[in-house]
Amino acid sequence: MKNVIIISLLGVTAYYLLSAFVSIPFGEDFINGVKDFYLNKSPEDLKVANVVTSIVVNFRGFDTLGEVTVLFLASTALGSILYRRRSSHTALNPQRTAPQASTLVQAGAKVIFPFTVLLGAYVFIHGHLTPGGGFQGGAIIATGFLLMLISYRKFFVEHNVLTWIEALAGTSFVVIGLAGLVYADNHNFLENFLPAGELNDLLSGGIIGIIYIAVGFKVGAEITGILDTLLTIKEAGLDPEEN
Amino acid sequence: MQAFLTYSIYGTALFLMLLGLYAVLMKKNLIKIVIGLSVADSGLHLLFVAVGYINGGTAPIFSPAVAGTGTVMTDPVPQALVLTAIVIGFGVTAVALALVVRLYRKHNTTNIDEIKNLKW
Amino acid sequence: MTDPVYFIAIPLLTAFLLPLFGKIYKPLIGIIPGLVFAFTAYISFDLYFNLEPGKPVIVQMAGWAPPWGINLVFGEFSGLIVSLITFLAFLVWVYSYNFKKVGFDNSKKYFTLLMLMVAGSIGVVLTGDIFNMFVFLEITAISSYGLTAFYKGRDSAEAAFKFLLIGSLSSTFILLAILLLYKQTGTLNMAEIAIKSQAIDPKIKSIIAILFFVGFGIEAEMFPLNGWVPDAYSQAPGPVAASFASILAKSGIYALIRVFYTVLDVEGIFNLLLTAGLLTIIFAEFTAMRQTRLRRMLAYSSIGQMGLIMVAFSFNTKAGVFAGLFLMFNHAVIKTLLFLASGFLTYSTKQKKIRDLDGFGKIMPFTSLMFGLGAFAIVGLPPFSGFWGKLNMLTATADSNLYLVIALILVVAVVEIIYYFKVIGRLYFRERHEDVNIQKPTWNAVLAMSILALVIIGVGLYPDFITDYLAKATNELFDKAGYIKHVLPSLSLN
Amino acid sequence: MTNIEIILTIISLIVLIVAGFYAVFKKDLIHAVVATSVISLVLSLMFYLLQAPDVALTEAAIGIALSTIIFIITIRNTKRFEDK
Amino acid sequence: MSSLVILILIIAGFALLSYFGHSINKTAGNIAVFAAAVLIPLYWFTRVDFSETVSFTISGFQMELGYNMYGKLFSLIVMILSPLALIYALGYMKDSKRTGTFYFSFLFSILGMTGILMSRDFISLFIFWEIMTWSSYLLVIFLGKDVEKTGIRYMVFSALGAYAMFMAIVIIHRNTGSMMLNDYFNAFGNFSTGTKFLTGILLMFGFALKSAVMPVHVWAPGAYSNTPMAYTSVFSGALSKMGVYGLGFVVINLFAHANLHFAGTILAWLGAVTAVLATFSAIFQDDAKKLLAYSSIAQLGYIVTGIGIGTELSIFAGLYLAVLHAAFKGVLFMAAGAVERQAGSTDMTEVTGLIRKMPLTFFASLVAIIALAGVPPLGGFVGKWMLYESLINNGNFLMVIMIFLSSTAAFLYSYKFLFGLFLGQEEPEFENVKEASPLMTIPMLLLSVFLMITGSFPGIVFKYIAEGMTDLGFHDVNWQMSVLTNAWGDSVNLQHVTLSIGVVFVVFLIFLTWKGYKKTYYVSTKDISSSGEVIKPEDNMTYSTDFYKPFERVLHPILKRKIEKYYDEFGEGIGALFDFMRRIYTGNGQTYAFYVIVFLVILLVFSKNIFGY
Repeated sequence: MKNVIIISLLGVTAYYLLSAFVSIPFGEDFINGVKDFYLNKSPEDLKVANVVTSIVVNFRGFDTLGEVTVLFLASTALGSILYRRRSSHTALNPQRTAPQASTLVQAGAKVIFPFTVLLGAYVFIHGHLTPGGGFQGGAIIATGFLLMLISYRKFFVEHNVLTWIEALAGTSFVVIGLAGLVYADNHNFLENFLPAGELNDLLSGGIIGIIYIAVGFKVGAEITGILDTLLTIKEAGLDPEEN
Repeated sequence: MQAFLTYSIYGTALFLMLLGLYAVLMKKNLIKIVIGLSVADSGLHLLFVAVGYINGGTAPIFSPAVAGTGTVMTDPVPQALVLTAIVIGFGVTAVALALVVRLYRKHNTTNIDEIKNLKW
Repeated sequence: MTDPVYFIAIPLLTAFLLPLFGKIYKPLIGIIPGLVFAFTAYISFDLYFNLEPGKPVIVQMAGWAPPWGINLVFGEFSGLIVSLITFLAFLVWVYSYNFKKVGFDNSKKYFTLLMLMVAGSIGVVLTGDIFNMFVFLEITAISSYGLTAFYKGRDSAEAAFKFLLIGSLSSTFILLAILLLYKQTGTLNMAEIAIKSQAIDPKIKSIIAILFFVGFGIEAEMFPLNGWVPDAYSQAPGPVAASFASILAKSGIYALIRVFYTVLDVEGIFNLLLTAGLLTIIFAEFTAMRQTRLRRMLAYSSIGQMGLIMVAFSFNTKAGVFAGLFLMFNHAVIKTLLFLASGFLTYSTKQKKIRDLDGFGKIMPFTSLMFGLGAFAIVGLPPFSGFWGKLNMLTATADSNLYLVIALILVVAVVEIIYYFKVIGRLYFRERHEDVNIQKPTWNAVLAMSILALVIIGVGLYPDFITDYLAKATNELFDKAGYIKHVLPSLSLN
Repeated sequence: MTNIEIILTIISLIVLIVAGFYAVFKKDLIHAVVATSVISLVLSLMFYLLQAPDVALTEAAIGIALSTIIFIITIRNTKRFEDK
Repeated sequence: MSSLVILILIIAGFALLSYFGHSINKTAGNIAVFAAAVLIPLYWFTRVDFSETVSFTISGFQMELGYNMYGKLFSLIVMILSPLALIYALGYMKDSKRTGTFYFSFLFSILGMTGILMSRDFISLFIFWEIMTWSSYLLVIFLGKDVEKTGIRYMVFSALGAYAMFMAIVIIHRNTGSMMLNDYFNAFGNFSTGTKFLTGILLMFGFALKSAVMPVHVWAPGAYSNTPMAYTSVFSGALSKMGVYGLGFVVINLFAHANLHFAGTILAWLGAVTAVLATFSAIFQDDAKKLLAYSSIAQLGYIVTGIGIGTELSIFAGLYLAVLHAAFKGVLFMAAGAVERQAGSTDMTEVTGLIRKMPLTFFASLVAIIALAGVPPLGGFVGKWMLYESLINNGNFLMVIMIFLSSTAAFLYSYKFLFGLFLGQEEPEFENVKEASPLMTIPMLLLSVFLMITGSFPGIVFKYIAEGMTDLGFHDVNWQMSVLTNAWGDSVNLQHVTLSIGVVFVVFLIFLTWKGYKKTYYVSTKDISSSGEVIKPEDNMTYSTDFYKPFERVLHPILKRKIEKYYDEFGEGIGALFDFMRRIYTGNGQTYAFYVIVFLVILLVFSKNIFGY
């Protein structure tokens, strides 16, 4: 009964939403808006080949700051949700619940790990040239760490280092933004104050590349932190602190 | 063809979204609910990208091959937005799962019907 | 001149750096956020009081003029709310600065989340870009989830999960609406959407409006979207509940009115808002009356107040908006006081029931006095600030010829009086239970509550302290063409 | 879009729907999570087809790998099967 | 600064002073209270300029303070009764706890009343009204008895009344664009009929509620009897008069002048019914405080009747009764308080025979009771005389009968009060009761002296009433110092009446003393002859037990249908409804999500109607 009600409710929703969406057909160039400006300015003024990157980091860089914050927030919130009062004891000897992976996996992980990290680094360094960027690169790096975390029970991410990377990467994003207030022409937050360089050059795009590197570090560190938090949580069962 | 694609892509995206919502509304398992949220997010992301697509457009990257040729490019704005949305969705999922773990430890169940200490 | 971007950049910067401060010297974790809150409060007041009349401060991000870049608008309306938020955030910090219960390591997370929540709310209020507003709303929401679940040993995770569930629906709807808007107008800048929205097909526009309405309504605690509210308010730490009432709900209602007053041009939404507001009031206040737990009661009362604010904004008249702003101010200040006081009142009671509070007036005189004062103020008894809000609200209602609404609001106010005065009766005029142990309020909590009490009494005795600012904010909100002109000098509303 | 792309798109859409059903209705949560991972995979393919390589890359990194893994970690910390 | 503002500030200052004084130590606080009791009326009588007005604008609303003669009349009540009650309270509250809160609330309620009487606009009227309400609420629940029931009931009804006024005020503002009372009175004639009724009835409701008119009187018995007696004298004597004050200008300024007499008539009928029913309820009370509370309601009924009729004479009578009621009910509540404090209870089935222990209290009560009953030679008689005359002139004979019935029945409870507490056998357990302290007896005696004077010289009150009535639109009201006349030519010289009754009384007293003094002997209640039936120690044999049993049997069917019961049932029903409503919040997150979707779908489906495209 409830099933029917909900399906019909969702059906009504679907009808209205679909009718709104199909009003302009798929794939038609209908929008006369900001996108043309972005498509023009990105290669010309910013010298950034990847327009998505230039939007994400420059035109709408403020969103990205928010986005990085969301990840930071998620990792902090995760910490605050899963913290333990006497964490000092367990921190010395944290137990990961994962069973030891097979030797094959371990060996493979060891080989793949540096390449993954390198790939991630490549992705975010070339964020303004090719598809990908800070988020993707950071996520890839985190995947590499994930591989290590699940292969080796004794592989521990140094929390201090993570904290530093997180803090410094986030800080440099904001500081670069604030530097724009001082050094850039229009004195705006996140405004580019470095020479733009040449299109399709690695050192093009001014602060975009730098910000994306910061984002990459930040995202990588955050996600690794999230995974580490989730992986070191205690084994299943009732938590005495909760009751 | 155009109309068919319009309906099929938008329809699938919305369908995926509403399927996720269905799981949120009907499934009793907390993890299933979170899966539902994530499926709904996926549908939404597809919708975003589909809206940004332009017939015959290339990816909005001025690689040396494309630069200066004046090719049509897809709309980069929804792509940029969906990047943000994906990351935000990931963050929310992570928090939700952490909460599920907390709830499981307190109530020893993942059935949402049994977790209602707070009511009225 | 101060750049409004500091309101967001500096809390973010501090949040990123807070772990490092903690490594240098632990107590810095408690002190630094306070400095940041004090600083933002200072610059917001500085900026707000030095605002040239009718000329909002507009900054653009990354050097791109709107509509291409994101812009922040610090006008008389948004500036007022930002000042209110920063002021209350500072007081919440003062209240909770020595957060002994969990130790510094965990209070680091608490302060980080709190700071980000404040920054997110300020972002929602300041931003001139609809998607950016969504991002900040998410920041606010996720930090609220974290804060709600902060304490263990309560049902906080349950509350946070419900909050998250509903919050995710909210963000889904808002994203859909933004996508539809973008599809129709090709822009995300609110001023430009405001121009272009007149041309949107009314059918699609109504769907967009509904999606926004539901999405922001969840944050604004609208009935029936507010199931998460009582749980989250009652399970979060005391100061957090206070900041939910004063900051989170405010940013939700701000988003709602900004979108419907400035961005979208839909007339019918106001009747809808009126209906929803009335339902919110009725259900919330009537439910509040039957509550046995103090914080839950306050939470429902808070929902009721938000409903009243919605009703005030739904008149779409200057008097209504003025009253709505007055109510927002009152609700923010008074509810904060009530939650802060309730934090210590229920500190050592396990169940947080109202009947555990018998005779606390004797053993916790100051906190009880503050609670009593807050209760008097929130039900609108003179000479406290709540009265003026209610008076303006009712005259605005009468001016819109909605006599039945007046009657309803007043009947509900009677209900409100019943449940608040029951608590006061228990606090002061009952014998206390045996073996109650209490937590004396710390000096900083006393300070925070005293400041709030002074504001309540001061505004109550002389409301003209704030009415000028509220009137200016009202005018700015109604000056849609002016908003567009300032954001987009080259375009104008035709 | 070329014909091949269209066909690929349609196949992807079908896979999406099937995987979606699988993810929502499968009682074994690990299977359901794998299905969401499949959704992400197909989605990232579709993004590529829709000329959004950036998004495709992100979806691939986050959706396929990270989301899935945090789900699996959570499931291992709780229960694998949905109640009847 | 204006003297009016200074007056307000002085009262507020004394309130804070006594609060903080009491939190330092009792003596300091008491000195502050005493100073307040002396200085506030002193300032009012000597310094306040009654022709002065203060106007200011707050939050866009124009406000104005200033006395008129009508307000001054009522202020007179407040300014005489409250200081006496304050002084009385110093004795009465000597051993209580939390006296700081008590005096703070007390003084704030005086502030509220003073403010009401000098408000010339609705906003300040409402502000002071609310201040009065919450301060009196704090006093009603002060003793912690029955907080949930009486206190909440008082607050709910007060709030209902206040909010009815509030609603009227905003509607008036909407129609006149002004908050001034006078603007409203002037514009009233031009309102549409609906607005006339809406505003008038709402205002009337608010004021009638404070003056405890049926059927909204249910807050009064509990509130009057649960409050510390020191305050109840003001509560019943002065605070309820605020309702009368308001009714006066609503009925006269609006209804009478706009030819809507029937609204006043309805009010008068309600007053008469209140008088009858409350009197009968009073008769059967065993607790002296409850008895006085019902008696207060009944007396207010007369006053309201007088006001409601709306002729010159009836209003004159009503206002005169209002002044007198303040005085004699003040004394009676003070006396009840004195008995409560000295003997420990006011239950008339326990406390008896205090006449020798507390002669001064007895004397004051006797005077007050005579005034209350409307017997010559004291002032009550004058008021009744005028009231009857006005009713007869108006042709409301049924109402005359009702008032007469109620007056007659009032003798019964008057007698019961006096007899129950002061006369009858002396119980050994009250052997050690002493007369109350001078702080308590002096205010009572002063008020009873006032009552005796009004018996032969009602003119000293008439003067103020006549002045006050000019503000209600009655000019050149006739009055004489001590001669009552009526329309059909009779006249009574009150001095002669007093003189003759006084002579008779003295002669009788001498006779009694001479005849009966030596034969008096004391018996306890158990010292009686019984035939066959053995009296057990636990049997209550006090004189007052089942005092009016036969009457009670007759009237029981009428009185058992207490209106409170209906309110209580209504309240319970509402509570159940609320309980049902809150089940919406099921606690299941999924249900909440379901609501969201349902809401969304409803909006989508009705989008066409909502947005009208």
